[in-house]
Amino acid sequence: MEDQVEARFVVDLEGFEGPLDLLLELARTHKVDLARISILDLAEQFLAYLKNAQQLELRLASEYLVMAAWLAYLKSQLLLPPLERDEPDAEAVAEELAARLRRLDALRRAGEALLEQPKLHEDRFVRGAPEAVPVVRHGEIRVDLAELLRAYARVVTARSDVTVYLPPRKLDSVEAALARLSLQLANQDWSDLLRYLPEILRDDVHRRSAIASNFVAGLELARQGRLEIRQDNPFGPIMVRQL
Amino acid sequence: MNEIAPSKLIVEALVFASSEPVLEAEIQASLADGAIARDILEELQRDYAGRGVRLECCNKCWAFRTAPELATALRKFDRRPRRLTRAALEMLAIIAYQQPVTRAEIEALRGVSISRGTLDNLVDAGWVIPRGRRDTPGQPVTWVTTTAFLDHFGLASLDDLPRLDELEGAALFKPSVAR
Amino acid sequence: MNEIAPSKLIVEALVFASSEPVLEAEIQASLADGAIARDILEELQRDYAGRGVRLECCNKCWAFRTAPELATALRKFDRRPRRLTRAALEMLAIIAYQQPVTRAEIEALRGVSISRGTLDNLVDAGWVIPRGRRDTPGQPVTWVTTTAFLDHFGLASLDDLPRLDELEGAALFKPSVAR
Repeated sequence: MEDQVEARFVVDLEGFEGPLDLLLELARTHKVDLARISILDLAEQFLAYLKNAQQLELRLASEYLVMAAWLAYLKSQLLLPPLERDEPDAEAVAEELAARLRRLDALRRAGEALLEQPKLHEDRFVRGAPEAVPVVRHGEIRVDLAELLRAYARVVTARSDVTVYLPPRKLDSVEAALARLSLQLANQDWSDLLRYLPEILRDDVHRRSAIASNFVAGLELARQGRLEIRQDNPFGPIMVRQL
Repeated sequence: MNEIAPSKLIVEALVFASSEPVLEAEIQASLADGAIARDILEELQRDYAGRGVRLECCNKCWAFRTAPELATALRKFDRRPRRLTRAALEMLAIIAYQQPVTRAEIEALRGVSISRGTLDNLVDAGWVIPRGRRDTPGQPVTWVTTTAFLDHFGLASLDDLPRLDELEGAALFKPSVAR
Repeated sequence: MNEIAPSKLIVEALVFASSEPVLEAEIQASLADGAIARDILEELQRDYAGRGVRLECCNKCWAFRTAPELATALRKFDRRPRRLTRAALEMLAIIAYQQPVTRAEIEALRGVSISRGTLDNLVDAGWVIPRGRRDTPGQPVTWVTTTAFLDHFGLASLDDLPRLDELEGAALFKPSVAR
């Protein structure tokens, strides 16, 4: 029994695409002539419908509630004699809504009419065994100078991406210079740092690395307090002495 | 029987070979000087009128299709019916009648926002494509129907869409639509 | 024009829409009593004789085919603008900047071999031609650009091509970040 009662009041808002859709459906089911649609009647139906839905505790999308509120207001305005209205053109607003519904209805019928057309793959069939026809492409090639230049830049850039292996150079290390200085400085008075370069220098790069290493090693030993270091004038010889 | 002009043979074979509509310009390109594709195609269309196969024209494209009245006799063929939701059908109708039209305009007409999938379905079917933008703030994309749409629904052109008095002259969109 | 018998319409549409040649027995099965598939098929075959499309029979199977003598005439001409492939574009750029240049030199610069078609495309476009030979073993042909190339890119002469350092300034030249 209870089931039956509920079944009678099933309100399926799921099926509707928004409030306009619902309004249109209401108008259609009540056989309302859309050309002479009474927005007043329709508003009442809409509000009744939503009230019913709310009693059934259906969750209503906000757009339905907004439409309901707006229709309730429009209804009140339409019912008032013109002089007491807040909005003088309630009729115009109602007519605009009616026009929207008529347009939507027309478009819906257009969609239905489309489905009546003889459709491809359903009512009309294509050639089942198409044959390949060779295509000769002879359209104009479209390319501009910027693309050409970019392409060239790409080629040149790609070339500069090549990984280059340089054979590791034999350089004099700071460790070697430290060992050299510690050993050779013993019992020496002030002497030129450059006296303590390795005996064999392969080339100028090796020589320069040895000078740099000697200098760094000298600073390190001075920091440790094992060495005194001085340079009397800019670019002059760097003198060292063991402490 | 009179011999048929070589250009007519070529046009017939070219369109017949393809299951897709063939562009009239493409047909013209394969003809010798002097032959006019349009004339030949219209002649062929008359030849095939009343036969089991018809030469159809849509949007300057031509294709052979089985006669619509044979639909029931050809039931055995694989049907590929496309189920359209009500929302999709309505949207398709709006685009067909109001093109070029923006998404926002469609939503305004239907009074509800469009779920992403609805438009995607129509694009996937090859029936609508974006073309150009509306010269309004945000420059929204506008949508139009394709030749495949006309072909699918057996329409020679958009003029063949059923006429709707309600849509005649009605400014569907408020002046927000600047063209 | 006499109206064509419905069974003939059906046979025509059936063979047209089928993806495989259709068995005569199958056609017969889809006809109303009294109609003989064989007779109808032979009548159709006569209708299509001398046309661009033929109704062919082999092994009691029937199919439409475009007329074999049209095979060489059937070509689609695609006049849509083409784009150059990346390979072709790079090759053209190398020839423009390094001419005269041999194929092997271009390959060395790009670090990949060049497919025959790539060079053919550029030759077909009229943008590069072989001119002279390199005085190295095998005497390979060297390639140069043409006047048509200059015309297309709006260059008065090859000197109008920007130098590499100018390219860098134009942000066209983006050295790739060290990886």
